[in-house]
Amino acid sequence: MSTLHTVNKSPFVNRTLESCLNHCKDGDAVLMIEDGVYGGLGGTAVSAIVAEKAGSVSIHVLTPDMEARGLSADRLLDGITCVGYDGFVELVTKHDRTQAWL
Amino acid sequence: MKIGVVISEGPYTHEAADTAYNFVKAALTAGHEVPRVFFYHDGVNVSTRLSVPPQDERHIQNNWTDLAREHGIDLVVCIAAAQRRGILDRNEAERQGKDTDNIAEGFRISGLGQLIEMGIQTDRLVMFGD
Amino acid sequence: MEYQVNGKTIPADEEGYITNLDDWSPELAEEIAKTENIEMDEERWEVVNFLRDYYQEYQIAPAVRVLIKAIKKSMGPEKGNNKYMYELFPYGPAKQACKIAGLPKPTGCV
Amino acid sequence: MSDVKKFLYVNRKAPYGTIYALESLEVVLIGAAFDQDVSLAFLDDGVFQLTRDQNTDGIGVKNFSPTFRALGDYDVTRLYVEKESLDERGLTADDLQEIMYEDEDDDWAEKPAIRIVSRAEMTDIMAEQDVILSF
Repeated sequence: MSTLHTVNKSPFVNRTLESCLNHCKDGDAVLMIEDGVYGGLGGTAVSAIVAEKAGSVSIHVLTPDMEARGLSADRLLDGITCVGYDGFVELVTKHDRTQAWL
Repeated sequence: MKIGVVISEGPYTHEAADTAYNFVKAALTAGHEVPRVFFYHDGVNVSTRLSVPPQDERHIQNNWTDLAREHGIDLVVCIAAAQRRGILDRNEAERQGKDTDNIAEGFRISGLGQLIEMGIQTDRLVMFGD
Repeated sequence: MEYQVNGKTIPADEEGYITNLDDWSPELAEEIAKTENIEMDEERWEVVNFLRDYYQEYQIAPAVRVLIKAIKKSMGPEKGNNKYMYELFPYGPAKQACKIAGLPKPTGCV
Repeated sequence: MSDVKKFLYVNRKAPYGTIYALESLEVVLIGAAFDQDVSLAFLDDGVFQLTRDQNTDGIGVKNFSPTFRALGDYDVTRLYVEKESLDERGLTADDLQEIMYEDEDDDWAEKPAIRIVSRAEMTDIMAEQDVILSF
Protein backbone atom coordinates (compact mmCIF):
# COMPACT_ATOMS: atom_id res chain seq x y z
CA MET A 1 0.00 0.00 0.00
CA SER A 2 1.44 3.35 -1.00
CA THR A 3 0.42 6.90 -1.77
CA LEU A 4 1.04 9.32 -4.64
CA HIS A 5 1.43 12.84 -3.27
CA THR A 6 1.01 15.81 -5.60
CA VAL A 7 2.51 19.21 -4.78
CA ASN A 8 1.61 22.27 -6.84
CA LYS A 9 3.15 25.07 -4.76
CA SER A 10 6.52 26.70 -5.15
CA PRO A 11 8.55 25.74 -2.06
CA PHE A 12 9.73 29.34 -1.79
CA VAL A 13 6.24 30.70 -1.06
CA ASN A 14 5.05 28.34 1.66
CA ARG A 15 5.98 25.10 3.38
CA THR A 16 3.63 22.77 1.53
CA LEU A 17 6.45 20.72 -0.04
CA GLU A 18 8.14 20.33 3.32
CA SER A 19 4.89 19.27 4.95
CA CYS A 20 4.26 16.76 2.17
CA LEU A 21 7.74 15.25 2.49
CA ASN A 22 7.27 15.04 6.26
CA HIS A 23 4.16 12.87 5.74
CA CYS A 24 5.55 10.45 3.17
CA LYS A 25 6.13 6.81 3.95
CA ASP A 26 8.83 4.69 2.38
CA GLY A 27 7.69 3.56 -1.05
CA ASP A 28 5.45 6.58 -1.61
CA ALA A 29 5.83 8.84 -4.64
CA VAL A 30 5.81 12.63 -4.90
CA LEU A 31 4.85 14.36 -8.13
CA MET A 32 5.63 18.06 -8.49
CA ILE A 33 3.20 19.84 -10.81
CA GLU A 34 2.37 23.44 -11.73
CA ASP A 35 4.48 25.84 -9.58
CA GLY A 36 5.49 22.80 -7.54
CA VAL A 37 8.09 21.92 -10.19
CA TYR A 38 10.47 24.53 -8.74
CA GLY A 39 10.86 22.16 -5.79
CA GLY A 40 12.82 19.76 -7.99
CA LEU A 41 15.67 22.17 -8.80
CA GLY A 42 19.21 21.61 -7.60
CA GLY A 43 21.14 24.24 -5.68
CA THR A 44 18.18 25.84 -3.95
CA ALA A 45 17.22 26.50 -0.34
CA VAL A 46 15.11 23.33 -0.29
CA SER A 47 17.34 21.02 -2.33
CA ALA A 48 18.78 19.38 0.76
CA ILE A 49 15.43 18.27 2.23
CA VAL A 50 14.28 16.98 -1.16
CA ALA A 51 17.53 15.11 -1.76
CA GLU A 52 17.30 13.56 1.70
CA LYS A 53 13.87 12.05 0.90
CA ALA A 54 14.78 11.03 -2.62
CA GLY A 55 16.14 7.70 -1.42
CA SER A 56 13.07 6.29 0.31
CA VAL A 57 10.47 8.12 -1.78
CA SER A 58 10.41 8.38 -5.57
CA ILE A 59 10.24 11.99 -6.71
CA HIS A 60 8.90 13.08 -10.07
CA VAL A 61 8.42 16.36 -11.92
CA LEU A 62 5.76 17.00 -14.57
CA THR A 63 7.70 17.79 -17.75
CA PRO A 64 5.15 20.07 -19.48
CA ASP A 65 5.02 22.31 -16.40
CA MET A 66 8.81 22.36 -16.22
CA GLU A 67 9.20 23.24 -19.89
CA ALA A 68 6.53 25.93 -19.64
CA ARG A 69 8.68 27.59 -17.00
CA GLY A 70 11.86 27.38 -19.06
CA LEU A 71 13.49 24.72 -16.89
CA SER A 72 15.49 21.90 -18.42
CA ALA A 73 16.01 18.46 -16.93
CA ASP A 74 19.69 19.12 -16.23
CA ARG A 75 18.70 21.69 -13.61
CA LEU A 76 16.99 19.00 -11.54
CA LEU A 77 18.39 17.27 -8.50
CA ASP A 78 19.91 13.83 -9.10
CA GLY A 79 17.43 11.01 -8.77
CA ILE A 80 14.37 13.01 -9.81
CA THR A 81 12.40 11.58 -12.74
CA CYS A 82 10.56 13.60 -15.40
CA VAL A 83 7.12 12.39 -16.45
CA GLY A 84 4.44 13.56 -18.89
CA TYR A 85 0.68 13.49 -18.28
CA ASP A 86 0.72 9.81 -19.26
CA GLY A 87 3.29 9.21 -16.54
CA PHE A 88 1.09 11.16 -14.11
CA VAL A 89 -1.80 8.80 -14.90
CA GLU A 90 0.48 5.80 -14.43
CA LEU A 91 1.60 7.06 -11.02
CA VAL A 92 -2.04 7.53 -9.98
CA THR A 93 -2.96 3.98 -10.92
CA LYS A 94 0.22 2.43 -9.52
CA HIS A 95 -0.31 3.81 -6.02
CA ASP A 96 -3.32 3.00 -3.86
CA ARG A 97 -4.45 6.57 -3.28
CA THR A 98 -3.61 10.10 -4.33
CA GLN A 99 -3.19 12.88 -1.82
CA ALA A 100 -3.12 16.42 -3.17
CA TRP A 101 -1.15 18.87 -1.05
CA LEU A 102 -3.20 21.92 -2.00
CA MET B 1 -9.54 1.76 -13.76
CA LYS B 2 -12.17 4.31 -12.74
CA ILE B 3 -10.67 7.68 -11.87
CA GLY B 4 -12.67 10.49 -10.29
CA VAL B 5 -11.45 14.08 -10.61
CA VAL B 6 -12.11 17.18 -8.49
CA ILE B 7 -11.34 20.73 -9.66
CA SER B 8 -11.41 23.17 -6.79
CA GLU B 9 -9.90 26.34 -8.21
CA GLY B 10 -11.13 28.87 -10.74
CA PRO B 11 -10.13 28.92 -14.42
CA TYR B 12 -7.54 31.35 -15.84
CA THR B 13 -6.42 32.56 -12.39
CA HIS B 14 -5.02 29.14 -11.60
CA GLU B 15 -3.60 26.28 -13.66
CA ALA B 16 -5.72 23.63 -11.87
CA ALA B 17 -8.45 23.37 -14.54
CA ASP B 18 -5.77 23.05 -17.25
CA THR B 19 -3.75 20.40 -15.43
CA ALA B 20 -6.94 18.46 -14.75
CA TYR B 21 -7.93 18.70 -18.42
CA ASN B 22 -4.57 17.37 -19.62
CA PHE B 23 -4.63 14.67 -16.96
CA VAL B 24 -8.13 13.49 -17.90
CA LYS B 25 -7.25 13.38 -21.59
CA ALA B 26 -4.17 11.27 -20.80
CA ALA B 27 -6.21 8.97 -18.55
CA LEU B 28 -8.78 8.39 -21.29
CA THR B 29 -6.03 7.78 -23.87
CA ALA B 30 -4.51 5.16 -21.54
CA GLY B 31 -7.86 3.36 -21.55
CA HIS B 32 -9.08 4.41 -18.12
CA GLU B 33 -12.57 5.59 -17.36
CA VAL B 34 -13.29 9.07 -16.00
CA PRO B 35 -16.98 8.85 -15.14
CA ARG B 36 -17.27 12.22 -13.43
CA VAL B 37 -15.47 15.50 -12.82
CA PHE B 38 -16.67 17.46 -9.80
CA PHE B 39 -16.26 21.24 -9.64
CA TYR B 40 -15.98 22.81 -6.18
CA HIS B 41 -14.86 26.07 -4.54
CA ASP B 42 -14.03 28.59 -7.33
CA GLY B 43 -13.77 25.61 -9.69
CA VAL B 44 -17.50 26.08 -10.34
CA ASN B 45 -16.59 29.16 -12.40
CA VAL B 46 -15.29 26.87 -15.15
CA SER B 47 -18.92 26.14 -16.00
CA THR B 48 -20.13 29.61 -17.03
CA ARG B 49 -21.04 29.79 -20.70
CA LEU B 50 -20.60 33.57 -20.59
CA SER B 51 -16.79 33.61 -20.60
CA VAL B 52 -15.20 35.09 -23.71
CA PRO B 53 -11.42 34.57 -23.67
CA PRO B 54 -9.32 36.10 -26.50
CA GLN B 55 -9.11 33.89 -29.61
CA ASP B 56 -5.44 33.13 -29.11
CA GLU B 57 -6.08 31.60 -25.66
CA ARG B 58 -7.56 28.24 -24.78
CA HIS B 59 -11.28 28.21 -24.03
CA ILE B 60 -11.40 26.25 -20.81
CA GLN B 61 -15.16 25.81 -20.62
CA ASN B 62 -15.46 24.77 -24.29
CA ASN B 63 -12.63 22.28 -23.82
CA TRP B 64 -14.49 20.59 -20.97
CA THR B 65 -17.83 20.67 -22.77
CA ASP B 66 -16.26 19.03 -25.85
CA LEU B 67 -14.35 16.42 -23.83
CA ALA B 68 -17.45 15.53 -21.85
CA ARG B 69 -19.55 15.16 -24.98
CA GLU B 70 -16.96 12.98 -26.66
CA HIS B 71 -16.36 10.67 -23.70
CA GLY B 72 -19.61 10.83 -21.77
CA ILE B 73 -18.11 12.48 -18.70
CA ASP B 74 -20.55 13.72 -16.06
CA LEU B 75 -19.50 17.30 -15.25
CA VAL B 76 -21.04 18.14 -11.89
CA VAL B 77 -21.01 21.62 -10.38
CA CYS B 78 -21.59 21.86 -6.63
CA ILE B 79 -24.84 23.68 -5.96
CA ALA B 80 -23.79 25.30 -2.69
CA ALA B 81 -20.54 26.65 -4.16
CA ALA B 82 -22.33 27.64 -7.39
CA GLN B 83 -25.05 29.62 -5.63
CA ARG B 84 -22.46 31.69 -3.76
CA ARG B 85 -20.64 32.51 -6.97
CA GLY B 86 -23.58 33.13 -9.30
CA ILE B 87 -23.58 29.96 -11.39
CA LEU B 88 -27.17 28.97 -12.16
CA ASP B 89 -29.03 26.54 -14.37
CA ARG B 90 -32.54 27.36 -15.55
CA ASN B 91 -34.22 25.62 -12.62
CA GLU B 92 -32.12 27.42 -10.03
CA ALA B 93 -32.50 30.77 -11.81
CA GLU B 94 -36.26 30.39 -11.60
CA ARG B 95 -36.17 29.16 -8.00
CA GLN B 96 -34.00 32.12 -6.97
CA GLY B 97 -35.90 34.67 -9.04
CA LYS B 98 -32.93 35.56 -11.27
CA ASP B 99 -33.37 36.81 -14.84
CA THR B 100 -31.03 34.32 -16.52
CA ASP B 101 -29.09 31.12 -16.16
CA ASN B 102 -25.45 30.84 -17.21
CA ILE B 103 -24.40 27.21 -17.05
CA ALA B 104 -22.70 25.81 -20.13
CA GLU B 105 -23.73 22.74 -22.09
CA GLY B 106 -22.45 19.50 -20.63
CA PHE B 107 -22.37 20.74 -17.04
CA ARG B 108 -25.05 20.07 -14.45
CA ILE B 109 -25.62 21.54 -11.01
CA SER B 110 -26.06 19.05 -8.21
CA GLY B 111 -25.26 18.42 -4.58
CA LEU B 112 -22.08 17.67 -2.70
CA GLY B 113 -23.36 14.13 -2.34
CA GLN B 114 -22.16 13.61 -5.93
CA LEU B 115 -18.59 14.21 -4.74
CA ILE B 116 -18.87 11.62 -1.97
CA GLU B 117 -20.58 9.18 -4.34
CA MET B 118 -17.71 9.62 -6.80
CA GLY B 119 -15.25 8.85 -4.00
CA ILE B 120 -17.16 5.67 -3.20
CA GLN B 121 -17.61 4.50 -6.79
CA THR B 122 -14.18 5.19 -8.31
CA ASP B 123 -10.86 3.42 -7.75
CA ARG B 124 -8.86 6.64 -7.46
CA LEU B 125 -9.72 10.24 -6.69
CA VAL B 126 -7.43 13.02 -7.90
CA MET B 127 -7.86 16.62 -6.76
CA PHE B 128 -6.65 19.72 -8.59
CA GLY B 129 -6.81 23.06 -6.85
CA ASP B 130 -4.89 25.70 -4.94
CA MET C 1 -42.49 37.91 -1.84
CA GLU C 2 -43.05 39.70 1.49
CA TYR C 3 -44.88 39.35 4.78
CA GLN C 4 -46.88 41.94 6.74
CA VAL C 5 -46.41 41.86 10.51
CA ASN C 6 -47.65 44.59 12.85
CA GLY C 7 -47.75 47.09 10.00
CA LYS C 8 -44.18 46.26 8.95
CA THR C 9 -43.19 44.76 5.61
CA ILE C 10 -40.71 41.88 5.86
CA PRO C 11 -38.96 41.00 2.58
CA ALA C 12 -38.62 37.37 1.53
CA ASP C 13 -37.49 35.46 -1.55
CA GLU C 14 -39.63 33.75 -4.20
CA GLU C 15 -40.09 30.69 -2.02
CA GLY C 16 -40.95 32.60 1.12
CA TYR C 17 -37.65 32.43 3.00
CA ILE C 18 -37.04 35.74 4.78
CA THR C 19 -34.20 37.83 3.36
CA ASN C 20 -32.79 39.14 6.64
CA LEU C 21 -32.61 36.55 9.39
CA ASP C 22 -32.76 39.34 12.01
CA ASP C 23 -36.33 40.18 10.92
CA TRP C 24 -37.64 37.02 12.56
CA SER C 25 -40.20 37.23 15.36
CA PRO C 26 -42.81 34.79 16.72
CA GLU C 27 -45.52 36.89 15.04
CA LEU C 28 -43.69 36.57 11.73
CA ALA C 29 -43.44 32.80 12.23
CA GLU C 30 -47.26 32.67 12.54
CA GLU C 31 -47.52 34.67 9.29
CA ILE C 32 -45.11 32.39 7.39
CA ALA C 33 -46.95 29.33 8.70
CA LYS C 34 -50.25 30.74 7.40
CA THR C 35 -48.89 31.02 3.87
CA GLU C 36 -47.80 27.38 4.21
CA ASN C 37 -51.31 26.43 5.33
CA ILE C 38 -49.98 25.40 8.70
CA GLU C 39 -51.58 26.28 12.01
CA MET C 40 -48.92 26.86 14.65
CA ASP C 41 -49.67 24.90 17.82
CA GLU C 42 -47.62 23.85 20.79
CA GLU C 43 -46.13 20.80 19.04
CA ARG C 44 -45.05 22.80 16.01
CA TRP C 45 -43.60 25.55 18.17
CA GLU C 46 -41.59 22.92 19.98
CA VAL C 47 -39.91 21.93 16.71
CA VAL C 48 -39.46 25.50 15.50
CA ASN C 49 -37.92 26.55 18.80
CA PHE C 50 -35.68 23.52 18.73
CA LEU C 51 -34.46 24.49 15.26
CA ARG C 52 -33.80 28.06 16.33
CA ASP C 53 -31.83 26.90 19.36
CA TYR C 54 -29.85 24.47 17.24
CA TYR C 55 -29.02 27.19 14.73
CA GLN C 56 -28.10 29.60 17.52
CA GLU C 57 -25.70 27.10 19.01
CA TYR C 58 -24.12 25.54 15.91
CA GLN C 59 -24.76 28.05 13.10
CA ILE C 60 -26.36 25.41 10.87
CA ALA C 61 -29.81 23.98 10.31
CA PRO C 62 -29.55 20.30 11.20
CA ALA C 63 -30.06 17.65 8.54
CA VAL C 64 -33.48 16.01 8.90
CA ARG C 65 -32.12 12.77 10.35
CA VAL C 66 -30.03 14.76 12.84
CA LEU C 67 -33.07 16.81 13.82
CA ILE C 68 -35.17 13.71 14.34
CA LYS C 69 -32.44 12.01 16.35
CA ALA C 70 -32.00 15.07 18.54
CA ILE C 71 -35.75 15.49 19.09
CA LYS C 72 -36.00 11.82 19.98
CA LYS C 73 -33.34 12.35 22.57
CA SER C 74 -34.84 15.45 24.17
CA MET C 75 -38.58 14.81 23.69
CA GLY C 76 -38.86 11.05 23.38
CA PRO C 77 -39.39 8.49 20.61
CA GLU C 78 -43.09 9.32 20.07
CA LYS C 79 -41.98 12.72 18.74
CA GLY C 80 -38.56 11.84 17.38
CA ASN C 81 -39.68 10.01 14.26
CA ASN C 82 -40.31 10.74 10.61
CA LYS C 83 -44.05 10.17 10.72
CA TYR C 84 -44.67 12.65 13.52
CA MET C 85 -42.45 15.24 11.84
CA TYR C 86 -44.21 14.95 8.49
CA GLU C 87 -47.61 15.12 10.18
CA LEU C 88 -46.61 18.48 11.63
CA PHE C 89 -44.89 19.68 8.46
CA PRO C 90 -46.28 17.83 5.42
CA TYR C 91 -43.69 19.25 3.01
CA GLY C 92 -40.83 18.25 5.28
CA PRO C 93 -39.21 19.77 8.34
CA ALA C 94 -36.21 20.96 6.34
CA LYS C 95 -38.35 22.99 3.99
CA GLN C 96 -41.26 24.16 6.10
CA ALA C 97 -40.06 24.20 9.68
CA CYS C 98 -36.80 25.92 8.73
CA LYS C 99 -38.72 28.54 6.76
CA ILE C 100 -41.04 29.22 9.69
CA ALA C 101 -38.07 29.27 12.08
CA GLY C 102 -36.40 31.93 9.95
CA LEU C 103 -33.32 29.82 9.16
CA PRO C 104 -31.34 30.14 5.92
CA LYS C 105 -32.77 28.36 2.91
CA PRO C 106 -31.33 24.86 2.58
CA THR C 107 -28.99 24.78 -0.42
CA GLY C 108 -30.57 21.61 -1.71
CA CYS C 109 -27.44 19.55 -1.30
CA VAL C 110 -27.25 15.73 -1.27
CA MET D 1 -13.57 -5.71 0.95
CA SER D 2 -16.51 -4.03 2.65
CA ASP D 3 -18.52 -1.34 0.87
CA VAL D 4 -17.55 1.18 3.51
CA LYS D 5 -14.59 3.30 2.48
CA LYS D 6 -12.30 5.25 4.74
CA PHE D 7 -12.59 8.96 3.94
CA LEU D 8 -10.14 11.47 5.37
CA TYR D 9 -10.72 15.21 5.09
CA VAL D 10 -7.35 16.93 5.29
CA ASN D 11 -7.54 20.53 6.49
CA ARG D 12 -4.33 22.52 6.08
CA LYS D 13 -5.63 26.06 5.73
CA ALA D 14 -6.56 28.74 8.23
CA PRO D 15 -10.18 29.92 8.46
CA TYR D 16 -11.58 33.20 7.03
CA GLY D 17 -8.55 34.20 4.89
CA THR D 18 -9.93 31.81 2.28
CA ILE D 19 -13.17 29.84 1.99
CA TYR D 20 -11.58 26.37 2.00
CA ALA D 21 -12.18 25.64 5.68
CA LEU D 22 -15.88 26.52 5.51
CA GLU D 23 -16.53 24.64 2.27
CA SER D 24 -14.62 21.65 3.65
CA LEU D 25 -17.00 21.56 6.60
CA GLU D 26 -19.94 21.67 4.20
CA VAL D 27 -18.67 18.54 2.45
CA VAL D 28 -18.20 16.79 5.79
CA LEU D 29 -21.79 17.54 6.84
CA ILE D 30 -23.24 16.29 3.56
CA GLY D 31 -20.84 13.36 3.34
CA ALA D 32 -21.93 12.17 6.79
CA ALA D 33 -25.20 10.95 5.25
CA PHE D 34 -23.33 8.33 3.22
CA ASP D 35 -22.40 6.05 6.12
CA GLN D 36 -18.72 5.89 5.29
CA ASP D 37 -15.85 5.73 7.77
CA VAL D 38 -15.09 9.44 8.12
CA SER D 39 -12.33 11.26 9.97
CA LEU D 40 -10.89 14.75 9.81
CA ALA D 41 -7.23 15.73 9.92
CA PHE D 42 -5.98 19.15 10.96
CA LEU D 43 -2.36 19.97 10.29
CA ASP D 44 -0.25 22.95 9.27
CA ASP D 45 -2.44 26.11 9.34
CA GLY D 46 -5.54 23.90 9.50
CA VAL D 47 -5.11 23.70 13.28
CA PHE D 48 -6.12 27.38 13.44
CA GLN D 49 -9.64 26.36 12.41
CA LEU D 50 -10.24 24.85 15.83
CA THR D 51 -9.07 27.67 18.09
CA ARG D 52 -11.37 29.01 20.80
CA ASP D 53 -13.00 32.43 20.99
CA GLN D 54 -13.34 33.16 17.29
CA ASN D 55 -15.36 36.33 16.85
CA THR D 56 -16.04 37.45 13.31
CA ASP D 57 -18.30 40.42 14.10
CA GLY D 58 -15.61 42.86 13.01
CA ILE D 59 -15.05 41.33 9.56
CA GLY D 60 -18.69 40.71 8.73
CA VAL D 61 -18.09 37.06 7.85
CA LYS D 62 -20.07 34.18 9.28
CA ASN D 63 -18.38 32.49 12.24
CA PHE D 64 -18.58 28.78 11.49
CA SER D 65 -16.40 27.53 14.34
CA PRO D 66 -19.46 26.52 16.45
CA THR D 67 -20.44 24.12 13.65
CA PHE D 68 -17.52 21.84 14.55
CA ARG D 69 -19.36 21.10 17.80
CA ALA D 70 -22.32 19.73 15.82
CA LEU D 71 -20.19 17.08 14.12
CA GLY D 72 -20.95 14.52 16.81
CA ASP D 73 -24.65 14.72 15.87
CA TYR D 74 -23.55 13.76 12.38
CA ASP D 75 -21.59 10.76 13.68
CA VAL D 76 -18.29 12.39 12.82
CA THR D 77 -16.32 11.64 15.96
CA ARG D 78 -12.62 11.67 15.02
CA LEU D 79 -10.81 14.98 14.58
CA TYR D 80 -7.07 14.28 14.43
CA VAL D 81 -4.92 17.31 15.24
CA GLU D 82 -1.19 17.17 14.65
CA LYS D 83 0.92 17.96 17.70
CA GLU D 84 3.90 19.29 15.73
CA SER D 85 1.66 21.70 13.81
CA LEU D 86 0.33 23.05 17.12
CA ASP D 87 3.86 23.38 18.53
CA GLU D 88 5.16 25.22 15.47
CA ARG D 89 2.36 27.76 15.89
CA GLY D 90 2.80 28.26 19.61
CA LEU D 91 -0.49 26.53 20.38
CA THR D 92 -1.40 23.84 22.88
CA ALA D 93 -4.47 21.63 23.11
CA ASP D 94 -5.92 24.15 25.59
CA ASP D 95 -6.10 26.76 22.83
CA LEU D 96 -8.58 24.59 20.93
CA GLN D 97 -12.31 24.60 21.57
CA GLU D 98 -13.84 21.62 23.27
CA ILE D 99 -15.63 19.31 20.83
CA MET D 100 -17.51 16.40 22.38
CA TYR D 101 -19.47 13.50 20.96
CA GLU D 102 -21.64 10.83 22.54
CA ASP D 103 -20.29 7.32 22.20
CA GLU D 104 -23.15 5.08 21.12
CA ASP D 105 -21.17 1.95 22.02
CA ASP D 106 -20.38 3.17 25.52
CA ASP D 107 -23.82 4.08 26.91
CA TRP D 108 -23.70 7.49 25.22
CA ALA D 109 -20.79 8.66 27.32
CA GLU D 110 -19.50 12.11 26.36
CA LYS D 111 -16.02 11.92 24.88
CA PRO D 112 -13.69 14.44 23.28
CA ALA D 113 -13.66 14.24 19.46
CA ILE D 114 -10.29 15.99 19.16
CA ARG D 115 -7.36 13.60 19.29
CA ILE D 116 -3.90 15.07 19.36
CA VAL D 117 -1.55 12.87 17.35
CA SER D 118 2.12 13.03 16.48
CA ARG D 119 3.33 13.66 12.93
CA ALA D 120 4.29 10.00 12.63
CA GLU D 121 0.80 8.94 13.74
CA MET D 122 -0.75 11.40 11.28
CA THR D 123 1.36 9.88 8.51
CA ASP D 124 0.05 6.43 9.43
CA ILE D 125 -3.56 7.67 9.54
CA MET D 126 -3.21 9.17 6.05
CA ALA D 127 -1.66 5.96 4.73
CA GLU D 128 -4.62 3.82 5.77
CA GLN D 129 -7.30 5.78 3.90
CA ASP D 130 -9.21 4.88 0.75
CA VAL D 131 -10.07 8.45 -0.22
CA ILE D 132 -8.30 11.65 0.81
CA LEU D 133 -10.03 14.96 0.22
CA SER D 134 -7.77 17.98 0.60
CA PHE D 135 -8.89 21.46 1.60
